[in-house]
Amino acid sequence: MTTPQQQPRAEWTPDHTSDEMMSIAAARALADGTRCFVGIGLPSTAANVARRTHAPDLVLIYESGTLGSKPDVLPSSIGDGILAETADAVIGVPEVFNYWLQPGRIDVGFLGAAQLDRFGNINTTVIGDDYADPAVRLPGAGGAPEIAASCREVFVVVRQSRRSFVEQVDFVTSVGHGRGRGDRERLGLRGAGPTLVITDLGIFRPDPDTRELVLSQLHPGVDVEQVREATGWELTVADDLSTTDAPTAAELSTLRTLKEASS
Amino acid sequence: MTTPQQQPRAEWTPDHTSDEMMSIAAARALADGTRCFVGIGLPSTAANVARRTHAPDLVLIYESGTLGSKPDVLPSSIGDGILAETADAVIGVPEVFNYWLQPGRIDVGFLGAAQLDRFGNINTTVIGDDYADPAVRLPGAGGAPEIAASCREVFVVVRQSRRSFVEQVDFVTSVGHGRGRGDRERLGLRGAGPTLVITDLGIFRPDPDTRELVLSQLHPGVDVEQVREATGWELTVADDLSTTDAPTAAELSTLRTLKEASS
Amino acid sequence: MAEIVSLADGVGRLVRDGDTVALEGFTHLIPHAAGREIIRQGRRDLTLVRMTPDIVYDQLIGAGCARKLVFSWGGNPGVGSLHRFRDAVQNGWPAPLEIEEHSHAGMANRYVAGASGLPFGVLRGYSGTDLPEHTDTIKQITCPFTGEQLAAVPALNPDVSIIHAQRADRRGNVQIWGLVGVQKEAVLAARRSLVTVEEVVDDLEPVPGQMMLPSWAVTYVAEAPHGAHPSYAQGYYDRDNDYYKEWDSIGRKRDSFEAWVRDTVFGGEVSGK
Amino acid sequence: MAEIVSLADGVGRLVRDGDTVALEGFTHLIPHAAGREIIRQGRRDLTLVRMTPDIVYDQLIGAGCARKLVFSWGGNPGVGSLHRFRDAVQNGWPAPLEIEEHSHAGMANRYVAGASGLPFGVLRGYSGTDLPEHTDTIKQITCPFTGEQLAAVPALNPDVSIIHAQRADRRGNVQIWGLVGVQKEAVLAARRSLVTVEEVVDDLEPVPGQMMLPSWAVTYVAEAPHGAHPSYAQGYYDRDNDYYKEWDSIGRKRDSFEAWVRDTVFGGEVSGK
Repeated sequence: MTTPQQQPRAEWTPDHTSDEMMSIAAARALADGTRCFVGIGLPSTAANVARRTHAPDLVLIYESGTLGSKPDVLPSSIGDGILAETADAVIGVPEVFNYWLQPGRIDVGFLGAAQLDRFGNINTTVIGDDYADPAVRLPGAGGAPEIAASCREVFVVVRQSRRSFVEQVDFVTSVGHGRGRGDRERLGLRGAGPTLVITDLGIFRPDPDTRELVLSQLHPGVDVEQVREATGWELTVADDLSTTDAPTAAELSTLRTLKEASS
Repeated sequence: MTTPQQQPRAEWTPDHTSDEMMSIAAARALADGTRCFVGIGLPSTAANVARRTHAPDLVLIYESGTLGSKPDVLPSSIGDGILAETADAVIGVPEVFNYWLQPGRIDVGFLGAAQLDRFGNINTTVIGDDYADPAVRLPGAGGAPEIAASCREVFVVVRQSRRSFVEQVDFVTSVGHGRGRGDRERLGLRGAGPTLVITDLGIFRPDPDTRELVLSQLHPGVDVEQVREATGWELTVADDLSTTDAPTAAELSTLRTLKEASS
Repeated sequence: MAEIVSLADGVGRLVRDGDTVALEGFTHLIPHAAGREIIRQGRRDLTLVRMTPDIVYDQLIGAGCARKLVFSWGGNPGVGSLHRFRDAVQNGWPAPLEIEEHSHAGMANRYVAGASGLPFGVLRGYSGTDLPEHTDTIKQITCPFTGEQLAAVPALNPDVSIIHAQRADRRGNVQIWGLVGVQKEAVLAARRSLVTVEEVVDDLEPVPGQMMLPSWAVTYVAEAPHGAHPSYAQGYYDRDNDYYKEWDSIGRKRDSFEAWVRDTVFGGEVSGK
Repeated sequence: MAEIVSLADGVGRLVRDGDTVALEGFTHLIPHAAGREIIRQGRRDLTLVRMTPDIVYDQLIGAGCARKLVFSWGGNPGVGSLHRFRDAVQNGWPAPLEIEEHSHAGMANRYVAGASGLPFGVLRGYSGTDLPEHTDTIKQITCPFTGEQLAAVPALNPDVSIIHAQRADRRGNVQIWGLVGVQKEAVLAARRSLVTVEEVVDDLEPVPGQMMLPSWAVTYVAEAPHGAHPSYAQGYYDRDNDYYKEWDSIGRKRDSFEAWVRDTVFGGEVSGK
C-alpha cells in the first residue's frame, strides 16, 4: 500500500493534525481484547496506539506470521523483527491465511486503500480502466481480498479526497459491500465487510438497508461541505451525525511518541 | 500392526533364529543414504540394524513426525521420545504426509503386513469376508496406503505362513501390484510398489512381466518345499534362485544388542 | 481467552452426551487423564475421533461411552491388539460400535481442512484400496487445471477436542514441544477445546521445537499433572512401556477391564506409578 | 544431500535462461545477494515468482532478467512503489513484463500445493474480486460433500527456488528462525533449490522457533554473509530501513538505476554498509 507524504492540510486547532485525528479515531474503534489483522501503515499506527491506550489486550496479527505481537516501537514493515520477537506465536505464512484468517477467527481486519468506493469496495491494484495498460500500477492485493472476506468485520482507514473516494473503484481488489445489500451473502463472503471507514475528515458507516457508506461522524473543525467536496459520490449524511471527540493529551502523546521512535 | 510372539520355529544353525535372519536380510536391503519411511516392529528393527552396520547415513522417517532420527535404542513405538530428540527435524503429522511422503521424496517405504497376497497387496484391516462382521478386526490402515502408493519403492517384511501369505487378501488396505502389471499405473500410484518381500524363509521379488511375487532367494537351511508349504498360492521359483548369506557375527551382535536394550 | 478450570469442570462443561469428541496426541502427550474423567462423568453416545485409538479409546469404548469411532489405526502400539475395541466391533460389547475408517493421511487432511475452515481436503490417497467401498467420507475430485483424479475427504470439526500439553501460563497460552502430532489442527478444527497441562506457570520460557496455542484459540485449560501417563510428556516423564504391556492383560477380559474401571477410574486411585 | 558451493556456482549451475525462479523470504531473510548474482550472470527471460516482489525483484526486473512476474503484492514496504516494476508494467522498460496476479492467500496455497505434490490448492478466496477476470490460474471448484463453491489455484513448482537462511551445517542441513514465511514450501515445491546462509557451522545449536530443512531436501547451499541485506537476518543484523528509503530514489529513474547496476552489481562493491 502506498504511503503518501503526510500533509497536515487542515490544522483546525494548534493541538493536532487531521492525520493525527484519523489515527486516534481509528485507534478508538478497536475494543480491548479484539483480535485484529493489521495492515501496515495507517492501520498499524492506529492499532499500536490502541494497545497503548484503552486496549492493552488487543491481539495484533500480522500476515508475516505473528500472533499477538507487542511491539514497543512502530514496525516499519509488517515483517519487522520486533513483531516476531514479541509475539505469542510465530507461524508460517500459509498457516496465517489457512488456519487463522480463513476460518473466521479474526474479529477485525484493518485495511488501507488507494481507492474506496461508495459501497466500501477497495482498490489497491490499478488506477485506470485498462488492467493491461494501467494509468498507475499499484502494489496489488496482498492479503486484503481474504482479510476483507473472512474477518468478522473490516475497518478501513484512508485519507479522503475525490481521488481516493470514488463512485466505483477501477478494480475490485477486495470486496466491501459489492453493489449493495445481499451481495456479500451471494458471493459467499462470511464476514460482515466494512462496518467502519475512518478518514482524516470523519467516519463513515454502511447504511443498514443499502450498504452505501454514510457520513456518521465529523472530526472536530470539519464541516459537511468539506466532506462533500472530498467525496466522489453524492454524499449521504446520517440523521444523527455526531462529532468526534478531540484527541486527548494522552492519546496525542502516545501517538507522537510512537511516531518519533520509529522515524 | 500386530506383533505375534517371536517363535524360532526353524533354528537351522545354533547361530541364529529365522527371525534374526529375516531382520538382517531386511537390513541389508537398505542401501546407505536411502530415505526410508519406517513402520514400527520388524521394519524398525531392520532399519536400525542397517543404520548401525552398512548404512550409517540411512535417513529414518517416522510417521509420528521425525525426519532423520538416530535412535541409540530400538524405539518401542513410532512416537518414542528418542526419535524426536535425535531427529534432524521434528514436524507435525499433516506435514509428514503432505510435504514429505505424498510428493515422492521417500525412497523406500518399509511395511509389515498381517496378510500379503500373490501380488504384494497388503491387508491390515480385517480377516474374513464381511467387513461389517469380521472374523478378526485388525488395527487398520495407519499410514500404509499412502506409503505404499507414494514411496519410490516398498519393502515388506513379514513372517511367512499359509495364514499370512494368501492368494488374495481379504481386504486391500494398501495396494501392491493390484491384480498384475499395469494396475498401479491405472490407479495413478506413482511409486513402483513392493519390489522386495523379506520373510523368515526367504526373499520374494515381483516378476517383471506378471508382477506376481516370485521366490528369488532362500535363507540358509530353508528349502523350496518349506517355502511352498508356507505359501497360499502356487509358488513360482526364480530361475536364478540364490541363497542368502548367513548373518555375520557383527550383524547378529548388533541386532541382539538392540533387542536387549529395548526389552 | 481460555479459562483455567479443574479437569472435572473442563470435561463437565464441554463434553455432552452425543457429542463428537476428539482426544488427540500421536503417541506423545495422549490425554489419558481427560479420557478417564469422561468415563467417570458417564458420558454416552459419543462419536470418538482419533487417528490412533490406542489404550485411551480402548478404555472409553469398553466403558460404554462411544457409539461410533472415526479413526485410522486402532492398536496397542508395540504390543498388539485393543481387546475392548475388538470386542465392540466383533461382538457388540458393551454396545455396538459403528466405525468410519480412514488412513492417517486422510485423517490428517480432514483435521487440516477443519482447522482451515474448508469443507474438504484433497490428497493422493486411497486409490485402489478397499477403504472407499466401506467409508462414504471418501470421494473423488478432479483437478480443474490438469484433469487428474484425487481423493477428497470432508473436514473434521469435532464438537470438542481435548489435548494434553506440557505447560500453560496463567492467561491460558499453551506451550507444547517434542512430537506435536495433529494437536494444533484438532484444537483449531473443534467448536470447543480443552487443553490439559502438566503445569500452569507464570511465564513460558521458549523451548526449541515449541508449538504455541494462543489463549484465545482455546476454551479451557486444566492442570492435570502426569495426565498423559502411560504415554509420555517430553521434558516431564517417559513412556511407561510396562503399562502398555499390562494393558494387554487388563483389557483382554471383560471382568478384568470392569475391575479396572471400578478400581482405577471410580476408586480414585491414580493409575500407574 | 545438499552440496556446499560458492554463490556464483550455485546460481550458475541452477538458474538457466527461461526458468521459473522463486526467490522467497517474507520481509525477513530476503535473498538479495542471490538476486544480484542472477543479474551479474546475465540471466534472461525468467518467470519470477514471489509473493512480495520488493526491492530484490525491482532490481531483477529493471536489469532485464524477467519476462513474467507471478506475485501478490509488489511494493517497497513502508516506503511506496517499486519504480522499476511500474516502469516495466506501464512502459515496457527495459522489456515488457507479463504479470500473473494473485492474493497472498492464493500464492501461499499455490506453494503449499506444490510442496505437497498436488496439482492444485483450495481456498476461500477471490470471490467477488476482479482478479479472476484477469488471472486464468484462478478457477472455481465444488466441494463434493457440501456443494459449496470455492477457489482453486494450480500448484507452483518453480524450476529453482532460492532462499536465505541463518545457518547450515557442513552436511548441508539448514536452520532458519524468526519469521519463516513461505520458504519451506518454496524449497519443497521446486525442482532444484539454493539456500544462501549467513554462515556454515560445524553444529547447529537448537534455537526456539527454528525450522529445519534436511540436507537431502536442498540442492545447493552457499555461504553469503550479509546476503539478506537490506532485509534482515534475525540474530545477525537488523533491517536497513534507510536503504529501503534510499532505493526509492535509486529506482525512481532509469539512469540512477543503471548506475546502481554498473557500480554495485558489476563494480563488485558491497551494497549498503
